[in-house]
Amino acid sequence: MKLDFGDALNLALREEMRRDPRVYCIGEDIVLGLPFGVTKGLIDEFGPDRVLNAPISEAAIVGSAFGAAVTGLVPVVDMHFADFVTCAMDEVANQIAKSRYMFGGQLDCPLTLRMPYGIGKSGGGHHSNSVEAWFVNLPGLKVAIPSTPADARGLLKTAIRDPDPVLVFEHRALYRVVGDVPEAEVLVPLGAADVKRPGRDVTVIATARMVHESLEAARRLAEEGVEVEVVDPRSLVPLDRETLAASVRRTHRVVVAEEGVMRGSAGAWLAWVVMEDSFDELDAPIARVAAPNVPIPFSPPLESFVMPAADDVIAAVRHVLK
Amino acid sequence: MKLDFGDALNLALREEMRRDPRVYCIGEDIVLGLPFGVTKGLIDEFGPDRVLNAPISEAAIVGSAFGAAVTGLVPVVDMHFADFVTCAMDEVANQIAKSRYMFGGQLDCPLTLRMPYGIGKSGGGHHSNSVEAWFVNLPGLKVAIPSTPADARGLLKTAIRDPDPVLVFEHRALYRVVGDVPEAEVLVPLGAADVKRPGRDVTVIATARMVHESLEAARRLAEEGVEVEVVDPRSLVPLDRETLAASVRRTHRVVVAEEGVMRGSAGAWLAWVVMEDSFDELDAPIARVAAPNVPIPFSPPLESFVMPAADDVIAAVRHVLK
Amino acid sequence: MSAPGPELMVEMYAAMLRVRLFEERARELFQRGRIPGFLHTSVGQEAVAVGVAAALRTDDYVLSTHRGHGHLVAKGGSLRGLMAELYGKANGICHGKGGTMHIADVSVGYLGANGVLASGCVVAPGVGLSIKQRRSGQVVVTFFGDGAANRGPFHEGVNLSALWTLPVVFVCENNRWASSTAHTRSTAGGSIAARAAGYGIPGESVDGNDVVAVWDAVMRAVERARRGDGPSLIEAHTIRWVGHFEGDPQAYRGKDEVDEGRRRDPIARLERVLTEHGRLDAAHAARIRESVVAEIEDAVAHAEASPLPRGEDALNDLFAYYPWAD
Amino acid sequence: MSAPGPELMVEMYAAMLRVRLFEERARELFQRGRIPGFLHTSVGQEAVAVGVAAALRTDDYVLSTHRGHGHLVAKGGSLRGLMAELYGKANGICHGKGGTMHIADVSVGYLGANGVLASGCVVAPGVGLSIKQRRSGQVVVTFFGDGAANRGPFHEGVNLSALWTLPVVFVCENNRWASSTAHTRSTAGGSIAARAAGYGIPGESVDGNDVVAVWDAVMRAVERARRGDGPSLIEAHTIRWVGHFEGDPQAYRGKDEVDEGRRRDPIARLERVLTEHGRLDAAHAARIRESVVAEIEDAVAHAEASPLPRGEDALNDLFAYYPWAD
Ligand SMILES: Cc1ncc(C[n+]2csc(CCOP(=O)(O)OP(=O)(O)O)c2C)c(N)n1
Ligand SMILES: Cc1ncc(C[n+]2csc(CCOP(=O)(O)OP(=O)(O)O)c2C)c(N)n1
Ligand SMILES: [Mg+2]
Ligand SMILES: [Mg+2]
Repeated sequence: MKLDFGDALNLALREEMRRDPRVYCIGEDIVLGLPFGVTKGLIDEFGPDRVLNAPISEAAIVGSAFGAAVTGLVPVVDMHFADFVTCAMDEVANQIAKSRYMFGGQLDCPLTLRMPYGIGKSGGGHHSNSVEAWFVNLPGLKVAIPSTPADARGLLKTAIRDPDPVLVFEHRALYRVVGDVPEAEVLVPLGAADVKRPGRDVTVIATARMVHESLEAARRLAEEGVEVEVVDPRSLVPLDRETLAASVRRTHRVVVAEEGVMRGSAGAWLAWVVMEDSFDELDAPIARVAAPNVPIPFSPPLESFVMPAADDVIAAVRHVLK
Repeated sequence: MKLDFGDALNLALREEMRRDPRVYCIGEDIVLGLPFGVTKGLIDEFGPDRVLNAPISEAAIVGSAFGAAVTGLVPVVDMHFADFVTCAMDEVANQIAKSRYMFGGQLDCPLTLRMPYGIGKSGGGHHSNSVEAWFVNLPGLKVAIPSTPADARGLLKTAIRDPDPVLVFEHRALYRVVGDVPEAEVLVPLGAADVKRPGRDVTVIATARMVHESLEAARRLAEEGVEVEVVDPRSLVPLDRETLAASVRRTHRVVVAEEGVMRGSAGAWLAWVVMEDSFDELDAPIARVAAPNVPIPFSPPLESFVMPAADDVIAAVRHVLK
Repeated sequence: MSAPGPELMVEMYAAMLRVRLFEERARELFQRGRIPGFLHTSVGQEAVAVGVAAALRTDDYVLSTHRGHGHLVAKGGSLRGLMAELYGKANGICHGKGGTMHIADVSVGYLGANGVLASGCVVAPGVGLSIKQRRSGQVVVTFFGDGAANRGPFHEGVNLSALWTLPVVFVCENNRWASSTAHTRSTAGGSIAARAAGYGIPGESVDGNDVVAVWDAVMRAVERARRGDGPSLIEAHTIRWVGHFEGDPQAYRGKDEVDEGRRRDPIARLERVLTEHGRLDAAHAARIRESVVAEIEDAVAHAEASPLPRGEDALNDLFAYYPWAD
Repeated sequence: MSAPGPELMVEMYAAMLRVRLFEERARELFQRGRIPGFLHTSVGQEAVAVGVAAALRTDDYVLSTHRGHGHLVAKGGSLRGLMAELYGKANGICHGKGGTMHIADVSVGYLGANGVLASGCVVAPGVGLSIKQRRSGQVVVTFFGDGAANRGPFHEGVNLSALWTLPVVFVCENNRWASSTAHTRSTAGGSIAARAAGYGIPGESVDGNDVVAVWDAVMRAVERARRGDGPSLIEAHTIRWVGHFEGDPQAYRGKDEVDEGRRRDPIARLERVLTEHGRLDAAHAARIRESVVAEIEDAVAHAEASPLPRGEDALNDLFAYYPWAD
């Protein structure tokens, strides 16, 4: 069936809430499905005990989800905008990520944190950031980052069933992107990269919105006879290093494309992984596509300047082919 | 003169507080100089208006420092333990880092955040973390990370005089390390790496405590005739890429050594920088020394297992020489 | 309760009109696609912004919110700079980098709108500390909504300000809603003003649709702050006439609330009072409106005529000093 | 005020002694270098831990602090597991990964000490929510210090618990100091209990050196919580006899405070009451002490005899499920 990314997430929530009565959703304004429609209508099917509008108290929203997760419930937290995880950073970094380990494995923490993120529509400096790199650097968390409706549904379902905390980064610009979603309840495992387009010349490792920009770049480059392979890791933790390495063994040239800033980002980490696993396979230095090292500005020309796009991927591909 | 790292920082604070009446220190228990003695005795010289014990309110400590910095004061915040920056993450990530930019340059923010960090003495999961990678990924912040008493004093002085926010990562295990400190008030600029030991065979890029472990490794390797060059970036933002690249041009082999975890760390970023600037100079893949991807455990054998040390540097050097 | 002089009341009338018409115009421009981003306006809530600003000096500070145009207009900020910023123009007050939710105009003490709710509550004590150390006699007002009041920074900021008797005024604009969440569903105990008692500071609940009442409460809080007696908390009850953001279908509330808001229109109310007391007649009111409209149209024309920034301008303004680009 | 039965009082006496002697022994072992890390003990404050735990069922939950050994011992946690953990041994309750500040014993509902102050305040409402959804009739107590009460999570957690009438009891252990910072220098208004009113919940101040008073206040709060009437806040005033951490020179306070603490020793006090009422005689008291000492020495012997973890055990326990090591 055809569904958009947001509706696919909505379907995943419904399916998991039907399957497991311990699953509940919590966040700000989620009863009406704000801000992106993902939780829309859940209240009608599951009622106010399982679809909870919380006060503007991010620390309590996330902290309470931790408390619930370790005592028998399965919370799915809507962060509203990923930027606001800064208001619950101790809860994520010190409580959720570390407790299982520090307590010697006494507690499972089946918690999902939905992180709507990304540049778009002049959201400005407080509503546009890519913060996934911080959580890649935080042992104890799993990090998913889907690019298609089918992956979004399948990864969110897996995240909810996972006994460990999983952050799901949902790019805001993808919510209304439509794609094929299987009728069956297909789970997408964490740690399974997906080759979104095969190609023999260059591997582009891309996440979320940049998968689509990279596919667009690949289409355009194909017209010139350059065959780009687009590989979507789909989760950053765990990371399917083998699929990445296998692609590099075919192409010997790599571009890493993300929306975060250049410096210290998840893409820098991915580039390192390629280096570590495939140094001897590389025929050229890796190129990276990322935003420049500034906050995300408001005005449309500024915003589009910092927002990486297909053109940037094309330029990077040409660069590694030189 | 000989001073330990903590006393060198104390001296820097005194000098800057004498020089500029707008400078004040704020933090928890800093009047008595807790927890590491850095602010000890300041109260006697500068009094309670300039050495402020705050309640346990990290968001208000850091947030208020921002408010003071943009209206005429020059705060030096003691984070107590860098781990607790999670309790003030919005203040650092969204207010301090972004305001100058978002406001089109209307406000300077001369704020220094002192970040005591690092593994040691069984501090356990909530008092031992290396969080510098998050801030390297946050445009709008400068990040210093000294390894010697002289650098600590010189960088802290520079940080305080800088019109922009600077985080200074002070490794807990270094506070009682003694070194030469110039009599004169020497400033160490941000963005100036320092070759702590010259060598022709391998470049080890190391930060903070790992500089000392790398020097120890270099001493031991020298006995076998392997000459290691130890380069200390001293600040991660700005980063002195040229000094790093120059060293690689001499040695053609690189190890990056840090205390943070492997995944998504500042060291991963440094490794990428070397790749980008010096790919063609490299005769071997870069090796990295870092902690494994777990929180920092309590028990001494577990703690030493995760804590990178000279032996790990030696192994990495041997690896890149193979 | 003290009363403002007649001139001040007329000024407040004009200021409320300036806020109202500026935001109505901005809404229209937004709907026509001239203004990008999200737009949160304060239509109906003008008495709070104006009552506060009228009690302040130009060099007093304001920390604002995501719904901050009114605070800035009332504080005397440049309409040209503000409108050009809403348009995302290069000569906007923030060079187009901030936009509606991150505007500052430091020249009038407006230290910034904020996209993160309640963040100003912890910034305010630092501004207060700076005022105190500099002995400048200024005060700082921090605005926040009824929803934002439930975030931790409220607690930390009020406690610190009270502890150190800092010249801070906490102004909660309680417009009954945090986006789609009713005040009653977010605030245990129901009263934000009542929370002041726990910190040993005055907490006052005022009719936020009565500009004189707001002005009076803020005047007392400001005097207290300038005297060195520390912070106060004011909860101003008001009603927003429009959606949470421009385009909000407002499925969460009925029309009756907006009707109530319109019946209690703060501008019409002050106009009545002034007219009854012979301080304003139709001709004078018309002149005021005319001049306000002219100011706004000038700002719109300026914004329309202004150039957009070039893409690469995105790289400026990050640091005051940076040795090189890495 | 209700009174506990004589058996319970004797049990509380024994429990306080267990906490006291356990921690005194731990201090000694720490000073002798047997226990690594920082050590925060609650010597002198035992009536709070024990008064709370005595009002709880085994399946009720506790969220603790950096100063949490007493809470765990009082809740019935395994002394062997705890002592072995303090030693960092492989068979410590957390396999040596947690240590003093991050111990949990889920089997008795003890959901964890915490190295980050006040964090439990926001975790508690989630535990309460889980209890409510599961209709299990449990309650959750979250402990925090007078210093921690000034962090944002206090505000967010109390508000949410009150709003959703969750079965949570907030217990502030006010021992007058947050490390070197006096309660009076950190808490505007002076009373933490008084802050409850702002959330519309009961706030009570009790003598934290009187185990019966603590027990009574907590009993009422727990009954209220189990009835479904929501949270309460209890501020228990007590005195720590020892340094903030082991080795603290305590330059910030005089000896008189510790003397006051010793005069008001909660254990001696209950012993007097029990003796006066003929519920305890010297022989009985000696038997109790003997058996407590035996338990503790058993735990010490167990810890001493236990193996340290192997370094590579550091890689276990991170995830319940992980497909591979990357
Ligand atoms: C920390 C944070 N959480 C959530 C949001 C998203 N958000 C923006 S406005 C809003 C409602 C705010 O309500 P209130 O504080 O009452 O102010 P009002 O909009 O009514 O003026 C929400 C939830 C945000 N901007 N910041
Ligand atoms: C968020 C946070 N800030 C600071 C610290 C450092 N610290 C540990 S204990 C302590 C004092 C705590 O005082 P209080 O809450 O009164 O508890 P007490 O130690 O008196 O039991 C401080 C500042 C911390 N652990 N966590
Ligand atoms: Mg509101
Ligand atoms: Mg205390």
